[in-house]
Amino acid sequence: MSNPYIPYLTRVKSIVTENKVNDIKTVELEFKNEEDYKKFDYIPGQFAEISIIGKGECPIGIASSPTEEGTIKFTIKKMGTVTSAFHASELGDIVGVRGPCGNGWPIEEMKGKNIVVIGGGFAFSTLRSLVLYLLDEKHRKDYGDITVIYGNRDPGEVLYKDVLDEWKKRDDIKVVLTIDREAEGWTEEVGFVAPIVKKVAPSPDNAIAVVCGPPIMIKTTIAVMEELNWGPEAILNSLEARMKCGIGKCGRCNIGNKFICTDGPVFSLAELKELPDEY
Amino acid sequence: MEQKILKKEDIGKLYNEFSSEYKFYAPIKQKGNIVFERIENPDDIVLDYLNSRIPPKSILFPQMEVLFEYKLDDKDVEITDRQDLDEKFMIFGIRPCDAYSYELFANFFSFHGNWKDEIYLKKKENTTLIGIGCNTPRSTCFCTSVGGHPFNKENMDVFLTDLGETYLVEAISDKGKEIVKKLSWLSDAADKDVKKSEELAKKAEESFVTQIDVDTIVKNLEKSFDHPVWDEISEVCIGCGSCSYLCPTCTCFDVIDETDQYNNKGRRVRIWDTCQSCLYTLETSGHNPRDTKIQRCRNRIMHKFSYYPANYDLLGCVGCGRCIMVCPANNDLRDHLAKIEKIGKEEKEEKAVV
Amino acid sequence: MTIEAENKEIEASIRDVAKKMLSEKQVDVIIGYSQGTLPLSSTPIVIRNEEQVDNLIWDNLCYINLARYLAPLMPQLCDSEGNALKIGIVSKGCVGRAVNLLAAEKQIDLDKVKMIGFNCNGNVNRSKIAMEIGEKEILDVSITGNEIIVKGKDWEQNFPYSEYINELCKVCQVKIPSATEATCLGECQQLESINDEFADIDEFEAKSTEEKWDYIKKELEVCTLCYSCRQACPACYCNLCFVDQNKPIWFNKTTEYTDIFTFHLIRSMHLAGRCVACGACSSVCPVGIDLNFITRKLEKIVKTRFNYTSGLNAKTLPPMMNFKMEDAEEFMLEED
Amino acid sequence: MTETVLEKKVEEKWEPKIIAFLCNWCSYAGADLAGVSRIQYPPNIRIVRVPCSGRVNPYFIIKSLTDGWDGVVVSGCHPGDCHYISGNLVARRRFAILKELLEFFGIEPGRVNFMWASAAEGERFAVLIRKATKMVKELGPNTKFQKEW
Repeated sequence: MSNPYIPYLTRVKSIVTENKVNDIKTVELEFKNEEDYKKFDYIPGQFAEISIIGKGECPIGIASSPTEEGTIKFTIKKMGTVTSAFHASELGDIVGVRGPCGNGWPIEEMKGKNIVVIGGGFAFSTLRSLVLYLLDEKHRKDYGDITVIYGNRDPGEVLYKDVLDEWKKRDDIKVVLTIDREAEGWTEEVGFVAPIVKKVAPSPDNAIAVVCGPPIMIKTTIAVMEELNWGPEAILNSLEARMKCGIGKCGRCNIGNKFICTDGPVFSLAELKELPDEY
Repeated sequence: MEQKILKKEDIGKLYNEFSSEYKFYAPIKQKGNIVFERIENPDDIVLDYLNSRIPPKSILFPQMEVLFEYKLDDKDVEITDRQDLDEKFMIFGIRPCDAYSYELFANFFSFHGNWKDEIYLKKKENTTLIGIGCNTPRSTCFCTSVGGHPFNKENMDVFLTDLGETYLVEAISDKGKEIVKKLSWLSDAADKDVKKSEELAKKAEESFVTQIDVDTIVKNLEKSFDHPVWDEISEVCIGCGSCSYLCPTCTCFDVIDETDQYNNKGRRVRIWDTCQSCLYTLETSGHNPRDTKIQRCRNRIMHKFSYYPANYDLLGCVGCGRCIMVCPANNDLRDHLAKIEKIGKEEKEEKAVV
Repeated sequence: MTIEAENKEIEASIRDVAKKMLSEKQVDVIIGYSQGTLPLSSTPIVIRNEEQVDNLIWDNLCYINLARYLAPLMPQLCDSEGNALKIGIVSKGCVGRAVNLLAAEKQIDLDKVKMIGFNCNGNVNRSKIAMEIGEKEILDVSITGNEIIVKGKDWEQNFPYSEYINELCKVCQVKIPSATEATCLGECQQLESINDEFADIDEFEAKSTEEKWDYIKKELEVCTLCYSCRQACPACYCNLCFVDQNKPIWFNKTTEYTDIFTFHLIRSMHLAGRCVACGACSSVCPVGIDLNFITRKLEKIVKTRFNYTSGLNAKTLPPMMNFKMEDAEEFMLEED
Repeated sequence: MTETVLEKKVEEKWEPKIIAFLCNWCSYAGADLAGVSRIQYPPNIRIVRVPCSGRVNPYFIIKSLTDGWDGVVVSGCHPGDCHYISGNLVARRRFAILKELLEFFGIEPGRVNFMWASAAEGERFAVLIRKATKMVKELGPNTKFQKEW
């Protein structure tokens, strides 16, 4: 019977700047007391309402995977009041975390299937959590082969370079990076995500695709995938909306009668087609 | 369970009985409007009123409610939870439609996600409702069309029927039985009083002017999301949101942090919000899924008459008619519902004609 | 001529002009007032063809300021590509002033808006009547002769129109929009402007600071910050009001008197020299606050200091947007 | 603030806290000149430098009062020598209306003061600040905007 609006208190353990333009940072948070961390059991794809007490709260996808013990990571782009407060925070500052919220990627349903992860721009945080979870030695054997296609505007914007390099070294995962326009020193693919997906042409049978990124990229990628006759229930994406409570009470993140924060944020394309076009 | 009689002038006695143990709320007149306020002096209670301007939702879900308070000292934050949640409320003079709206609130606040809004639910548990039946419903009331009734006793603890000089007192819930037991000085009700209250109930039921066929509306709304009827419905709306402020079943709220930086302390507060404001769904990136008033007016009606039935197979409207009375542009909900009801029939007529 | 006869005549002439305008394609749509579903109310209506013209009415219960729908222009008044239609607007004095204000502030362009001006005979003070009737339900309101007849289930009450006219309409200085911009009905003469000495405002200002603070606090305390007054005001057309800005959060929206005081004072500052005294803010307030008491103070300041009445024509800049070298500065702190 | 705290505060030589918005080109330099030439003026003001008196948004003034400051002073260049030509002229109209509205809403007239002080008038700046501080001191603490925490 506890007040659901009171956050767990965590301390900032490390802050890593992810891109050259220095407006995206990954903040690593360590829980002040242990039992809170145990209560905070989450799956990849879920988000949390993190807050700088005194400034406000905002919903951010959890970038760390549950397999990374001890701390949780969030990737935050500097946009509004609260995110700017995050960018101004130093080590040891207090951050409130409420959650985990949302339904997260269906890791049970994905068992025994091939996984195609398509990410664009800085919406790669929950995908990083998913791929790290899948590659963990406890879970890798439950899943088929994994393909990651990750597009960005330019090399400076690519997130999690260290983790991506590790994945490239492994043989049980195929990583395809692309940038929109040619840039010197870039050895991999060039072009928008949709044509690259057509080139890689992942096969739809016994496979689930996870698409996350700016709305334009999602529209074009889904069109391509439908040409490669992917079924709508096999394509999942994670939606974003303005949220204030994150636990289905403040009523503003609804599409039709579904709340993005509790019935989502992960929806299959089939579900999205039933919902009214208002997101 | 035998009924009792409460004389109107004894309400002061009833107040003194409970004002120490309960926070006593009753309808009073404030600047010409009837509102539910905590009262100190029983003479302020207004008895001959149709319904309050601001719904009694403002008692359990006040317009500004503290979620928690915090103290900031440079590297640490100390959070203190609400301490006042076990105070007991007593609401006198609540109408059946508003009492039912508390049930809708409790249902909505415990339905989505695996968190329940403990603040509201605990307050609701500590609340005793002494309601009064509506002898003279307004022409804008339509509770009988949405499953309610002017003498609906279910959600009350003690139900009073206004017999003119006296009230017929019926204890409904066990909380109500204890209340009536405490009021030992009440006289027993005679059969003629009980008969009179049944007549009043029947007379009130027949006096309803507005009849709305809600089932067709719910059915029509499922497939009329992009129907041009929404342009007409939202044409003269000025987007003020008073309809949602004064609606007993509107639960949306905004959360803000209010910090007193001079004393390094503050509080996280939730305040009423309305889906009619353009900021309601405006994302920081600038994208706004509902940025025209057509979409916003549609969302309010769909939420109560389509999403509520789809999620909880309850109706999100208790038919109190406040949104009709308060609308500055007199954008009448009954006209909108009539237009939505006709959607199915027009196509049938067209089919029949062609 | 009784008020009722005036209303009938105005109504008939509005319908003729509207029919003519629509048939000659001078305008695509006309915004006017139509019969409300509740007594003591009227509903704005947008009519697009001649058959609908008979819905247009005029009586003394048409209180909404129709210029509200022009800025920001609502989608229903734009064509498919989103640019503005040619709009006819039924303009009592203050609606005409609001259209002039919006034109002076470049929010609308006047050749797309045609005003149907007429000799406005004022609005009823709805909250005063509702306050006196109290809790009994009003079923019908009609204006016959010079009286407002209010009927309930088994009671009836008459109110003399001259006493229950809206405070602002009593001292209204611009009964009709200035002749140049409007096609006027009947003889279009500008009534000699009643010099409104703002007697009640002077009397209030003579009070002590404590009395003023207590009076205004008692009046504004019940405000629920629902912003209906802002939404109903034609001069409040900002798409992001200072109240709603969140980068940074300027304004804490709690319902404590500090925030209510700040909201109403800042909004009044923004209305100085722009408010057209239409009374829409008071008539839409769900808790019945008399906001006109503050707007009349604004009018008095602007009248006495800059001798300016807002919305008289679409050319002059409102006082807060220009200045003179020799403006009065008696309030400045000086060495004694 | 309960009554007892109020009286206690006034007796124990309570010092008002006044916020001063000084225009960068004239009044700020005037204050600087007062300091350099050792002219004494009460230390109650806390200076906020603004590019021009025209930059002072009425919201700054009201936010200061509601945040608990006891007085507000806004100072700019004399009309005619504004660095931005018309900054102070626009501000003058705004202050005229704000001052009357504040009085109308029931704020003591002495709390909010506007003045012109050029860069060469260090002495005048000090005299006016002394006068403003004396006025606010007589009015006592600003207890009108207490939020119940």
